Order: sequence, then structure tokens, then C-alpha cells
Amino acid sequence: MNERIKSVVYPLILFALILALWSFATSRFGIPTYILPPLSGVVAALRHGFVEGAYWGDFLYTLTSVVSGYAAGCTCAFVLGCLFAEFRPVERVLHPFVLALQSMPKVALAPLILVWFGFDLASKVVMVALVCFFPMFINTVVGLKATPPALIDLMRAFSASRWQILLRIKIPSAAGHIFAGLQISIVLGLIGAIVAEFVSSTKGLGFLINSATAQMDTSTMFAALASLAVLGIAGSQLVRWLHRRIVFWDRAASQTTLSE
Amino acid sequence: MNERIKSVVYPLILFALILALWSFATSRFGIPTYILPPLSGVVAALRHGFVEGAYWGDFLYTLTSVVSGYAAGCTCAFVLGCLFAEFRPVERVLHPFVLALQSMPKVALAPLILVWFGFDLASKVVMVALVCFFPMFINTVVGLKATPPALIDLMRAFSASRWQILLRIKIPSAAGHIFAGLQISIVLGLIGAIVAEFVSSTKGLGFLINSATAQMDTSTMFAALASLAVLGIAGSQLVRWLHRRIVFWDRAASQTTLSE
Amino acid sequence: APTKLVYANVTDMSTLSQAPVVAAKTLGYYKQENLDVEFMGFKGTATMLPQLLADRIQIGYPNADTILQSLEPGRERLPVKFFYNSVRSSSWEFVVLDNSPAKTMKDLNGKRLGVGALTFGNVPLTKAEFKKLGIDMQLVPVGTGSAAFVALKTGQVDALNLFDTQDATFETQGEKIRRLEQLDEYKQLFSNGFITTDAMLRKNPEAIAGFGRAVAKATVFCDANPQACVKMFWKAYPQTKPSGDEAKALADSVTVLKSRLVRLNDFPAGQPKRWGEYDPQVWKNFVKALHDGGQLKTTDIKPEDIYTNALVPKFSDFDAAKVVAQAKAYK
Amino acid sequence: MSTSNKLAFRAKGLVVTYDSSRGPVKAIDGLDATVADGEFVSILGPSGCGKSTLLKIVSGLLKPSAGTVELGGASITGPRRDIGIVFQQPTLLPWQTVLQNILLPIRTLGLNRTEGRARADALLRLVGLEKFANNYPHELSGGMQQRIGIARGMIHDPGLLLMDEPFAALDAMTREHMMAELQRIWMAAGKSVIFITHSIPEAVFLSDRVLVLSQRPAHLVKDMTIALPRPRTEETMGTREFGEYCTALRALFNEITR
Amino acid sequence: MSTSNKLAFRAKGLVVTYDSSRGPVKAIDGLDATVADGEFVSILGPSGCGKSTLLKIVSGLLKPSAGTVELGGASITGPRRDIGIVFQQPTLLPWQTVLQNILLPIRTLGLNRTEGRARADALLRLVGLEKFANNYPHELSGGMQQRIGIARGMIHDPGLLLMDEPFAALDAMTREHMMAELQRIWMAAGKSVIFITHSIPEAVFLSDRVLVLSQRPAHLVKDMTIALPRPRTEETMGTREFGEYCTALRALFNEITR
Ligand SMILES: Nc1ncnc2c1ncn2[C@@H]1O[C@H](COP(=O)(O)OP(=O)(O)OP(=O)(O)O)[C@@H](O)[C@H]1O
Ligand SMILES: Nc1ncnc2c1ncn2[C@@H]1O[C@H](COP(=O)(O)OP(=O)(O)OP(=O)(O)O)[C@@H](O)[C@H]1O
Ligand SMILES: [Mg+2]
Ligand SMILES: [Mg+2]
Repeated sequence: MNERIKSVVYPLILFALILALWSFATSRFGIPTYILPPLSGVVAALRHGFVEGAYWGDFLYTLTSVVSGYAAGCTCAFVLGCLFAEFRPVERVLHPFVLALQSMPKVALAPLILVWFGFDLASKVVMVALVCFFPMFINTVVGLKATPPALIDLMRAFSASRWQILLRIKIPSAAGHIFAGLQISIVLGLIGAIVAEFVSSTKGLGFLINSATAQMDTSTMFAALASLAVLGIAGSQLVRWLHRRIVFWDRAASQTTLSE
Repeated sequence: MNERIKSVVYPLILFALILALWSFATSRFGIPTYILPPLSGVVAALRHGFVEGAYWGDFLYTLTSVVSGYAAGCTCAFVLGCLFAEFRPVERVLHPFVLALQSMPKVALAPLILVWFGFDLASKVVMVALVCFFPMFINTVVGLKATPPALIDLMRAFSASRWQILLRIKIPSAAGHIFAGLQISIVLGLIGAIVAEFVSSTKGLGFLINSATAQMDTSTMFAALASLAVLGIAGSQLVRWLHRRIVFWDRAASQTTLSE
Repeated sequence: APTKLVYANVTDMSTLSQAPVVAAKTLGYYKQENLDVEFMGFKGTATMLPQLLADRIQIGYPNADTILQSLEPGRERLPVKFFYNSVRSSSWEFVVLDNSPAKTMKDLNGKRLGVGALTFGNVPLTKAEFKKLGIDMQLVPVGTGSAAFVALKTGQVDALNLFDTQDATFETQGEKIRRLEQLDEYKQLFSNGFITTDAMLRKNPEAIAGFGRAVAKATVFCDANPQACVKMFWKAYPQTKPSGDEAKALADSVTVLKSRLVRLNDFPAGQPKRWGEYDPQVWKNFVKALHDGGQLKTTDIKPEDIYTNALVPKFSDFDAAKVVAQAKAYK
Repeated sequence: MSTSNKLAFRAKGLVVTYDSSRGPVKAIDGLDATVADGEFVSILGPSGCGKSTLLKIVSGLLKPSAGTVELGGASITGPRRDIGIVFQQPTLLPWQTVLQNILLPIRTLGLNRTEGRARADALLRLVGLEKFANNYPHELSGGMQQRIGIARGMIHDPGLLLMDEPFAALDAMTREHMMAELQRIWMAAGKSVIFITHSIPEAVFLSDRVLVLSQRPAHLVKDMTIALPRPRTEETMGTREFGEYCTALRALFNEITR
Repeated sequence: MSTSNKLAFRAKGLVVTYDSSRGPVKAIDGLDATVADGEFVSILGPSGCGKSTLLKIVSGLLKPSAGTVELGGASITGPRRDIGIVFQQPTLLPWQTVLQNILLPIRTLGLNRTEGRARADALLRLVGLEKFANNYPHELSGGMQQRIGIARGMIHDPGLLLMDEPFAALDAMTREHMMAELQRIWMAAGKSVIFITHSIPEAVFLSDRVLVLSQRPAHLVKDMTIALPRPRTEETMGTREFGEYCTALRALFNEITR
């Protein structure tokens, strides 16, 4: 068997084993549903959710808030990151604040954000954007500053303007860092959305988990978690794929993207 | 004024300006306390909390769960990361699972963890450990694999054993990545602790935020957020300092540590 | 155009305790009152209140305690009023496993009691009740749902102090639990009621009255045909419908709903039901209980400032028999 | 694309001090040197003495700490459009193809692209990389990358060409080929060249004059005129005069590095 | 610390094929070569032809795809304790001091540390870095780093020393000094040396024999014995014989790379 096939088949076998073990354990040892739902229960919940369509609304709601918040947060972070990296005085004044805000767990702000932005999609988008902002911002700044000075000298020697240097040299050479930031942000953004939905919502996968918890419906809970995992995996894989395509010259691309 | 002094004085001025503006806004425009507490209220809450000592218990509780969870999670991640990077079959089988779990927002598991590990400190520690695990694991693996092949050849040429190569070459040369992982994990660990305390607790800064929210006591909430920020900053700075000391040979150390 | 109202629960909308409010919409009762009602859920009263004050929502469903505290001298009185007494007696219960040696509350002295979280509204009441009984228990926050249940099952706590629908949910898991009798004055303490702003009451009392009447009708309907009520709820929130065996799911859900309907219908025996009415004496008891529980520093508080019975006659202004008939015929 | 020919270089009492994290580092200390119009001048000096620093001064990337530096009679205030530079490292943009890399100065200077394109093709042939125009730098070996850097430095036909050890990464044969080509181009175009190297035979082979610098901080130790007839060929390297120049420089070098 | 002297090398029909992501790359194809006991042999070949690959085969880091390779009559099965190797890049551990780096083979081989320490001091003096024993590699220039690599390769007094372009990063003077020193050490100890270089004069100066390899995939093109008297000095480089060897090799090289 060649490497490629092995790397698909072996994990599949393990996955099947886990499912079998799970199935066996719940049916054989009579583990109560409220501790671990039977596999069949989770499958039924997923059917109910996605084939019969009960969860699509929640799925799309969470997707919407994550995508909009992610886009907004990452865009702001990129633009501000460029400003921060390019203008020394801006950096000097703001550096300690960035450090402090970066180290503060943003999810703790969820209740306040609700007060400030209302309970609609807006507050979820703000939460996601806030959570996405920092990894992206920091990585943009670090990436821009890590531009090899030799490349900058090269451009200066050929009379390039500051703007040309930023656009043609710094941003492309920061691309690896920027994509790593995008990668971290997508998972954090999902967390942000879920926490915001925990605090207030009538929809979304976070709401689903919350209401399943209250009803001791662990099957639904697992189904919701699985949907979340799918969202997370799809998002990261998309970013990873873009990374490989766009930053094709970076041999280490396949490695840096792995890093969260 | 020299650079050093400027980089302390300018942010301080901005900070003072923000405080003044805040103070002015709340007193002048009569912003209700439940939207934005007056500065004086937050100061009073901090006094009550730390001078009179009302929050120390919460502070230490969160600190305990974060520190133990962080230590446990990072240690497991490091050891498993070494196994994963050293043994190709282990990697081949587990890779998709790691990818999936990594992309799943771990905080959504909080209710399940509560079911499985009870409501004591244990569940908080597990949550923190879980959240800390992945960045550290991935960074360990990436770091070990990024060891320059030339260094490995060098050791092999001088008849070093596999164990010597791991210990003497791979781990030191992965140190930069490993510290970056420790850095991300500390902030994520705090988030994990807060979310776990949101879900159920009698103590901790997350509990404090939660109960302040329940009582519409925004002053206490801000005070708790400030304490959290302090914990986060102290933690990251400690890791950063260790990074600089231990990985002294890595010129890029001061840059990579900035990256979350 | 119909008046737009946003109604908000203080937990998720997805608990069956909200079934009558939801059913009123499905049955078109709001429309009959020329109202367009939307639903929302928040984590806790305090998260909901700012939204009410900002007029992003018009009606909330909180417990009384946070609002009463705002009447304490020196605090900012919130410009809001309860206008409809919904859960007419305490929904908080003390339950033990069926095989527990504890027969009365007094038997729990010195044991461990599971509560949802220390921030739950019942905690001060529970403390006050202990004081009155002369017992002491260690309070352990166990969350809700499976986590709480596991805590009780595994003996990490000796009793649980959660609410009616939660306990009923445990029973649907096939576990025998026993409710312990509480002191009368605590049993009486109403739980959630509908609240709105003073401004709203002044500006549009008609809409508020209409909302109360619609919910009252829906409560009568659900009482007469809980199966239909549950199905309407599932229709509105399909994701909350338990997967698996439909018949069992329906039976379980009806059990849970009924546990709440009992509270909604807890009227003095032999008198006509006056939907939404508050008993001033119970408010006084409430203040006293919160004071005993350490939540209020004084009993010198006028609860009249935060509730009104003014609209009560309008709530009951419908033909209950007709609604029952509609319910029986509904499939 | 044509540029002024009046690009004589003059440094008087040049001092360059770097402001490093471990305090000031004096790289050049009181250097006096000239390069006449159309002249090929090599700069020879021990590693780390300040050769690249001098080149940065000439190109306007660095400001002198003291002393004067002039190009064509005017003080150097910043990068100039009529100077071409080949760095010690290839310094290519990894996200652009070989051709795009070579055309970089055309784009940043806003010159005519069609003309640039034609020149680029000619230069690609010159450095033997015409088949690799659409490859990316990481697909080429170190020596090939260095040759792209050389082509890029010449693309806008500068009046003065600055070259910092351009042949160091090349193997012996390619190196000798490139030396011959550089001489041919220089003789045809008559532009000035400042050429940094640590190979004594290379310096002797190519130059009208060789300037020998001291250990850091650099000052001028010797200004040696190489009076060998042009064009110089492989045979020139076998001659006695060539050997004597090399031996003299080697002896000088020995003294400096002692 | 003493090792067997019987380390003659023999390759017959050696083939090495890399399994790269773009399919197999044949680096060496049917190479036959020998190195006698105590002999100094240089390997000369165009860039990328397979010289480093050959060295990896000899050191046991790489397995041949076909053919036989023997050391002292026994087939090579893996890295051996009695071989010293100096890589093309300095390859130092950045987290260890200069001294620790030099002592690395002593530690991994589990040899006597006191003796090792004494030898390290001697080698540090030899390469002129005795003042830098406690510095870290990043504090040194490229040339200094390369010299540490040389000292490390010799620390355990190996019977066969493999050197891969060890002097490439050094400036002309240090290079000539190191060449002379290497000759002196080799003459004193009488160990075998396989020396890779792309400098023709260097190969001629140092070697008993020069093996010239073809373009990739490498096979033997020429086995040239250098019959110059030892010790060779600066004057040797000025002699006619020396020049003739160089010219002959250069001509050969021209042919190969055509
Ligand atoms: N940015 C800098 N900050 C501080 N010191 C520097 C800086 N750049 C160079 N130097 C120092 O200045 C001296 C001259 O450096 P330069 O690069 O000009 O040497 P060079 O002659 O080109 O050497 P090489 O032949 O190795 O290229 C060196 O000692 C170096 O350490
Ligand atoms: N790991 C590898 N995978 C695939 N191809 C390789 C690998 N290592 C080397 N090669 C190829 O094998 C050939 C020989 O490489 P080698 O490093 O032996 O060359 P060399 O003669 O040492 O060159 P140089 O003088 O530049 O050091 C080259 O064409 C190279 O591209
Ligand atoms: Mg230089
Ligand atoms: Mg090589």
C-alpha cells in the first residue's frame, strides 16, 4: 500500500474502532444516556437535525455570525496592523494597551457586549470580531516587521516609495504570518460565537448546546458539537488551502499553517 | 527624552486621558451604571476586592485552576507531541483526529466536562488543560519536525543515539516553537478557566463576573475584568521572559514571542 | 399595523416552561390582540434588564429578587413593574433520591445541597428557609441538566434545590425522586412574572393587557391539551425536539410541561381564576425572606412600587370554556 | 533609459559609525577614495572591514557620519535612479518569477516596460538563464540566483554599477565565464563599475584600479593601478605580470591581516 | 582515542538515487574510486554534481542504491566512530558555546572528557579561536564558525577525515593559512583525508591525488596524481608545475561544463 492510501485507511480504521467501542460500551454496560449518549442516538439527532432540517437554521446563524465577525475582525486587524507596524509613534503609544488587551480573555466581555450592542446578530458579530482581532493583528505586525531588511534595502536602492515597499515587499513577505493569524482566528472566532450564544440567543449551535444541556439531551449536544467540529475543520482547511495556493513560494507553508 | 522614557511616558499619558474621559463621560452625561460604571465605582470595587481582600479568594482559585491545568495540559502536550513527531505510524493514524479536535471550539465542551468530571476544581483544571493542550501539542510537533536536517545528520555522523538526538538536538531547536505554544496556551487557559467558572462555580474570577452580572454590578465586573487582564499580562510576560532567557540564541525570539 | 412586542425569557426560550407563551403565537391569540410578538432568551435577569430599559425588548419574565433589591434605599430604582403573576407559587423544589433516608427538610441538616449556581435567584430564599427551620446545609453549585443529576446520583450531594421542570426532566430519565415538603410561606412565594417598563405601561397599556390575556388563554389551552401545546412548541423550536422515539418524547415532554402548568394554575381553591393577580401579602413575605436570606439589608421596602394589579381584570376577560373546547378539538 | 555619464565618485574623510545595540561600531574611519568616469575599480579588504558599508554609502542607502561623498560633483542625499546595484546576497523576491525579478527596477522607477522586456531577454541570455524566465527563485540553485541579481542590477542601464561580491556563490567555471562577460559589457558600454571581491585574481583580472582597505575600521591602504592590456583573457592569467600583481596584493593583504 | 589506521576507501559501480518529491533524482551513476591509507585525496566537480552525496555515502549517513562501498575492506553499514566529518555548512548547535560544540563528538561517543578537553584547547589554538572558547556561535562571523566545524571534525582524532568545502566561507588570507595548517597536521598524523573543494588551486596545493567528477549524475572523469614535493608553500604556488596542474584541471573542467 502506498503512503497516501495508508494515511487515509489507517485513520478510518481507528475511527471505525472508536465508533464500535462507543457503541459497544453504551449498549453493553448500560451507560446512562445523560452521561454518554448511544451512537445511534447521536446519529438520529444528526438525521433529525440535518436530514429533516431542524438544525439548519442554527447552523446558518452561527455560520453567519462567524463569517461576518471574522471578516470584519480580520480586516480591521490587518489595516490597523499595517498602521501600527509602519508608524513608530503609533506603536510607541499603543503597545502596552495591545499587550494588555491581548492577554485579557475576551469571552469574559460577553455580558458587557450584550449590554452595549444589543442581543441581535450584532452582538455576536462584535464578539467574534473582537476575538478574531488580536491573533490577526499581532501576526500582521510581527510579519511586517520580520520583512528581511535586505529586501527593503533593495527596494529603496531602486527608488521605491514607502507605499510600494509596503505593498510589494512587506505584505507579501508577511503573508506566512498573516495566514497563521487567519488560521488561529477562525477557531477562536467559533469560540466567540458559541460563548455569545451561550449568553443570549434564540438560535445558533451555542443555543442548541445550551438547550440540550437543560433538557439532558446529550444526543443533541453531541450532534451540535459534531456540527461545530465540521465548521471548524472546514474553516481551517479552507484557510490552509488558500495559504498553500497564495504563499506558494514559502516552503515552510505546510508547516506554519499547522501551528495554531 | 530618550526612546525608553518616551515608551513609558506616552502610553501613560494616553492611559490618563482615557481615565479622565471615562470619568467625565459617566459623571457628565449620566450614563447609567449598568451600561458603564463610573471610574470611582471601579476603583472602589478594586479597593474592596484587593485592599480589603474580598477578591483574593477568587483570584487564587482561578490562578490555581489555570496554573494546574496549564501545567498538566502543556506537559501532556509536550510528551505526546514528542511521541507524535518521533513515530511516523503514530502520526499517520492520529493526524486527522488531531486536526479535527484542534479545529473544534473546546469551550463548547464545558457542559460535558461538568458531567464527566464533576463540579469541583477538577472540571476547571480539565477544561484549562484541554484548552492548553492543542496549541502546545501542535507547536511541539511542528518545532521538532522543523529541526534542521543538517543538525540531525551531524549527530548521526557522530554516532548519536535516537534518544540523544531528540534530547540534545530536536528539543532545543524546537524551543522557539515550544515557547510560542506556551505563550498562546496561557491566554487560552485563562479563557478556559473563565468559561468553566461561568458554567458552574462557587469561586473564581469567572464566578465573580457572573455574580456581578446577576446583580447588575458593573463596577465589580470591570474590577474582575481588570484582575483577569493582570493575570493574563503577568502570565504572558513571565513566559516571554523565560523564552528570552532560555532560548537566548534565537535572535528572532523577541519577535516570535509576540505572536499569539 | 399590529404593535410589535419583544418578549424575553431569563433563560433560553427553549425550555418547555415557555410553551404557553409560544402556543399563544401559534394559536393566533396575539394577532387577535393586534400584537406581533417575538421571543428572545437571555442568560439571567441581569442580562435581560438593560435590554428592557433600553427598550430593545418590551416584556421580560424575571424572578422578583433582583427587582426588589433595586428598591433598597440608596440604590437606583429601576423604572419597571411586574404586571402579571405567572408562576404563582414557588417553582423551586427540594428533591432527594427515592431511597434517601431524608423524609423532611429537617433531615437534611448538615448535609450537602446542590444548587444550579450560587447566583441563582433561589439561593437567598433557600438560606432564609434554612434559618427559619433552624438547619444548615452546605451549598454546592452543580449546574443544571446531566451534571446536576449525576451529582445527586453519585451522592456528591444529598439533595437538589432546582426548579420544577428540571426535576420533571430527571423523572423522565426513569429515576425515582422525591420532593420534600417546604414551609407554606416559602411554597407560596411566586417565581417568574411578566415585567415591563413604567413608560410602556403609561404609553400602551392596551398592548400589555392584550399580551397578558393572550397568555392567559394559551395557559388554559395548554392545560386542556398539553400534547397539542408541546407539539406547537416543537414546531416553533424543532431543534429542541428530542430525537428518537416520538411517543416517549411526547410523553416525557408532557410530564415536564405539566409540572409547570400546576404552578401556573395555583389559584386559591373555589374562587374564579383571576389571571395575573399578585397577593400583596406574598410580596411582603418575599421581602422578609430576602432579608432573612441576607439579600436585603432592610425590610423597609414598598413592593407596591414594582408591581401593579391594574390590568388584572382585562387578563381574565375571555371565555375560558370556549378555549377549553377549542383545545379539546385541536389535533 | 539613458542616463548621465558624469558619475565620478569622490569620498573625503568618510566616517561611518553604526549605532548597534552594543554601542557604536565604527565601520569606516577617514576613507579617501575616487572613482573616475568610466573606470572599473575593485575594492579588496578583509572580511568585515566595511566594504559593503562603503557600497551602501555610494548607493545612498546609508548616510555618512562624517566626511563628504559626492557623485558627479553633487553630494549624495539618497538613492539615485541612475545607479545599479548587485547585492552580496541574491536578494530576490520569492513570490515573483525570474523575469519579474529582473524587471523590478523598471517597475519601481516607472520606466518603459516594452524596452525593459527586450533588455531583460538580452540579459537573461547573457547570464545563461533564458530557459528559466518563468521559474521561481526557489527552484534555482544559489549560483543561478546570484546571476539573476546581476541581471537585475543592469536592467535599467545605469551609469554606475555597484557590485558586492557578485561571483562568490558561483563555481569556478561559471565564475570565469561571468568575469569575461562583465569585462565585455563594461568595455562596450563604458560605464563606471565599483566591484567588491575577496578574490585577488578576480580583482586583478577585471580592474583598472584596485583599492585595498584595512581591517575595520576601514581606511585606504593602497591604490594600485593595474596596467594590463584589454581585453584580458584566460591567457592573461598565465602571464608573469598578472602573477606579480597577485603576489604584491597577497603580500599586502598578509600585512594587513597580521 | 586512537583508531585503526586501516581505513582505505573503495567504491565500485556506486549509484545513488534520491527519492525526491518530483520523482527519483540520480546523483551518482557508476562511480569507481579508491583512497589509499594515509592518502590526501581531493574531489573536484561542478556545483550540484554529487560531491556532498559521495561524502554522505562514505560517512554512512546515506546508503548506496547500487554498487559497493568499503572502508578498510568492510562494507559500510552506518556511521562509524573513527571517521571525522566537516560539513559544507558550519552546522553548529546555537545553544552551545564554541568549546561545547567542539566537544560534541567526545560526548556522543562517550570518550574521555579530560583528554578531549586538552585536545580541544590545542585545536582552538590551531584555528586561531582560543579567545572565543566561551562565546556562542551567533557571536562569530561565518568564517570563524566554519573553523569551529573544522576543529570539531578532528577532535576525536579520526583515522579518516572527510571535509566538504571547509574553506569556502573564509577570506583569501585565512584560507591560505588554513590550507598550510591542514597540510602540516596531515603530514604529522598520517591519516587519510577526503577533501571536497571547488577551488582548483586549493585541490592542487593539498592533494596527493585529485578526482574530477562529471556533471550530475557523477562518475569519475579523471584521476590525477599531483607529484609536487611536500611540504608545499606559498612559493609552490608560484612554480610552473603548479600552474600546469591548474591549467590542465581548468581545461578539463571547461570540457565537463560545456
Ligand atoms: N547594521 C549594523 N549594525 C552594527 N554593525 C554593523 C551593521 N552592519 C555592519 N556592521 C559592522 O560593520 C562592519 C563592516 O561590515 P560590512 O558588511 O561593511 O563588512 P564587509 O567588508 O562587507 O564584510 P564581508 O566581506 O564579510 O561582506 C562589520 O564589522 C559589521 O559587524
Ligand atoms: N535530499 C535530496 N533529495 C533530492 N535530491 C537531492 C537531495 N540532495 C541532493 N539532491 C540532488 O542531488 C544532486 C547532488 O547534490 P550534492 O549536494 O551532492 O551536490 P554537490 O556536488 O555537493 O554540490 P555543491 O558543490 O553545490 O555543494 C543535486 O542535483 C541535488 O539537487
Ligand atoms: Mg560585505
Ligand atoms: Mg556539496
